[in-house]
Amino acid sequence: MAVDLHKFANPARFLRITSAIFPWAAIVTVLLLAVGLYLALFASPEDYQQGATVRIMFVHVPAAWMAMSIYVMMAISSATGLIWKHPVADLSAKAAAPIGACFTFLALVTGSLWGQPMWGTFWVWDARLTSMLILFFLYLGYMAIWGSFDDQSKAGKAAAILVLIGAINVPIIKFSVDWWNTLHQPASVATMDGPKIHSSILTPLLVMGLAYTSLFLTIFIIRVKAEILGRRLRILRLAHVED
Amino acid sequence: MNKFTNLIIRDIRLAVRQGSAFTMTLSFFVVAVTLYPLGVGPELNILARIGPGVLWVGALLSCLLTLDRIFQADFEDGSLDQLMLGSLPIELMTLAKIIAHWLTSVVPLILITPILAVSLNMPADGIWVMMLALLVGSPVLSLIGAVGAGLTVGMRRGGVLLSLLVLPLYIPVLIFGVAAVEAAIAVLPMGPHILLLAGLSLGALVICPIAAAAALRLAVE
Amino acid sequence: MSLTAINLRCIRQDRLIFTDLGFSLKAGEILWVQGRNGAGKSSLLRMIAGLLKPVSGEIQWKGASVKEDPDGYQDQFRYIGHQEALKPVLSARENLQFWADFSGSHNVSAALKEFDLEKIADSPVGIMSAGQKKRTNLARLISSPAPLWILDEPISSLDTHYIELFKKQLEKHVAAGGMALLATHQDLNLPSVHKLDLDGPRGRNNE
Amino acid sequence: MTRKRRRLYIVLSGMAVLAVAASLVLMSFEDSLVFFRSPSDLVEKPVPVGRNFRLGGLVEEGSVVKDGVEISFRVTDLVESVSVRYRGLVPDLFREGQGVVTEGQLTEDGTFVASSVLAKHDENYMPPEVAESLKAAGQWQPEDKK
Repeated sequence: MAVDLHKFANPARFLRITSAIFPWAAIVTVLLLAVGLYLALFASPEDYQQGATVRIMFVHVPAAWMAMSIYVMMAISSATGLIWKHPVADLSAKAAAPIGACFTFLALVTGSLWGQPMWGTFWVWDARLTSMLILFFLYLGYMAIWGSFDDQSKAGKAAAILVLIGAINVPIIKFSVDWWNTLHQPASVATMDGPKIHSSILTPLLVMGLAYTSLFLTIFIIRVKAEILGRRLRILRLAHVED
Repeated sequence: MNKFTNLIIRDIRLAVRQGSAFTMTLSFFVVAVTLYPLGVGPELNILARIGPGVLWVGALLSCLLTLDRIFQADFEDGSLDQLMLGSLPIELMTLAKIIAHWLTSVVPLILITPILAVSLNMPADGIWVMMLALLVGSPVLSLIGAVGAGLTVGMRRGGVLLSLLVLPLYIPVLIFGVAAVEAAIAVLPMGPHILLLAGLSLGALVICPIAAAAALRLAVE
Repeated sequence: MSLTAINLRCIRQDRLIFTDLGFSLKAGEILWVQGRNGAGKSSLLRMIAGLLKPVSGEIQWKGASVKEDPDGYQDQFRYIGHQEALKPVLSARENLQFWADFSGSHNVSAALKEFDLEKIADSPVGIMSAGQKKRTNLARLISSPAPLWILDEPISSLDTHYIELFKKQLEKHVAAGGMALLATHQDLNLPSVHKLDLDGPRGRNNE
Repeated sequence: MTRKRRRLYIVLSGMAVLAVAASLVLMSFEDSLVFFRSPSDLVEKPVPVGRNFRLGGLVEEGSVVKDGVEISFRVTDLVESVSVRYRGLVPDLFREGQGVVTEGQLTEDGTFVASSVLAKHDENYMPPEVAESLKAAGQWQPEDKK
């Protein structure tokens, strides 16, 4: 297992694989976004209670999904970084963080735009909005700790410890905030009895989810590449100074 | 075990001899809480309503002020290196320092709470639950704080970063701590909230020293 | 009893400090680590003390890797770093007593006597001079004895009189079968000294 | 005690503490955390006048009366009900049959004076015609959900 992972840890190999994937990921993203937005904004029917405002959901909900799953992905990749001393693992968590923060921000903004017509105010201290806000703070803390170390390999380990503690805490925070103020509708898609959303609304939602995922992958590939090259550049510069 | 208690005793003795840090945190707590009536207005109903939250947030912030001292002083004078080298496992060493921090920086806050609670017009049956909730929940503040302190030890402007890292993680304690007091005031059962706080404390008791120890290993490298 | 380092490699902040560094030290020997500032003297000493993990290579104590019994190895050495590890509000005696208890030994009064600290033992460390602090720190070597001494600049801020005193302690330790790893700028003219020059062929300049 | 054994004890006691922590959390669920009281709770265990608490339930059908900025309605859990007075804007989703959580205190005459009203909206998303047909088929009663 460890050996297999290390093959990908070799930056040269990693760079080659990602370069091959990149153009495809970009094309898929554009297509999915186009289809998803068309379905979401024009083709889908209005909601029986919420009217046209429900369309905000197609931008909002997948962004919230991404915000959560990117954090989980960062935690997993940080854990592999700590256990298998994987050179790319820390860097990929670092590369994913700002993208995750952006999705969280998007979810917050669209959530409050949705809140205006639905709840009568731009911001309510509703459980899910609040836990999104806290998630946003966790992302900020993660990025801040990377910026606070001169030594990049130390920064990687410190950030990994932080993201793992955060990952243990996220469910607790989520749960506590839910109890604190439950105003937001309960989970609709991932429930035991199957989705509670009508298929005409569910389809564009899922398409948008896929579009976001591939958008994430595309940006992520660019960022990881930039991180690896930046690290190399730094080492070359150091060697240059010492000559 | 002897080394463990010795380390706790040393840290308490240092805090007592330095004294000033001790009284400063307490004064901060008192001043911070007194600011609320000035900002919100002296209306007793409103104060009683926000009292539990004000006291918890005040305790949180006062605790935050002292967090960076958990490891920073030992890091600066080289004691941390020696503590890492002792035969006491590093996880237990951090736990000892966390216990000392809780005893010296957090327990005094709990002891002074009743006076502040009265000044906020909190009903009598809320006050002792407030103390109980603080007693059961506040170890989490020291424990999670120690992880943040370990990660930021040795940084020039670590204090600000420390707050950014630690405060979001304090939210569950804040919520259930306040909920316990509000439940007691509203004559609802507060037992479940206290149990939850105890659960959080015990969970943090196991996980946080491990994470803080990992952070310290990084710091001395 | 022996300490062996094999192919140690040290990288700090993406910068190679030294590589393929090795030495071997037996009972009754001293290793004098030399090198310019930044050559990695302190890093090497911290690596031997286990505070810094080598990127590659191995440290062996009595022929077995220290990774096999890290706790057991920790009882075998005392590390004296740049900083004094003393608390200003505690007296010299209280400071030493704490560290002695922490490493499970009790020779505090003997140690105070050896380093000529008895008169000032009960005043707070905060009001002591740099040299007095250094001596208090060095007294830990006697109050908590261990076969291997790892000493990073032990004589900085000591005057000639106390340098002699320290040398005597070091010689006594070595004569009794102890070992020492010593990083100083100054040559102490000690007996049975091996030299390790970090500016030499193992250093980064030849990479 | 050898070092290995001591480490083992530390690990075991750590796991034991975690287990206790988990069981405490589960126990508190068993006792069901209460964040708001239902009208039935209120009858069972009265709250003194002037104490602040949260009252939750459904807005009783036909009970909403708007009078300028003041709105009064009854909150019910289908067994007991309490009349509530509130001054201020209510959210769009506030309607009869919907779940609400109100925060405030009881007055002498047994009315609950709310300082805030939060509406809960349900988790169903569907086009209006689907909702209509479901209603027509009798498969869907909004009152059942909260």
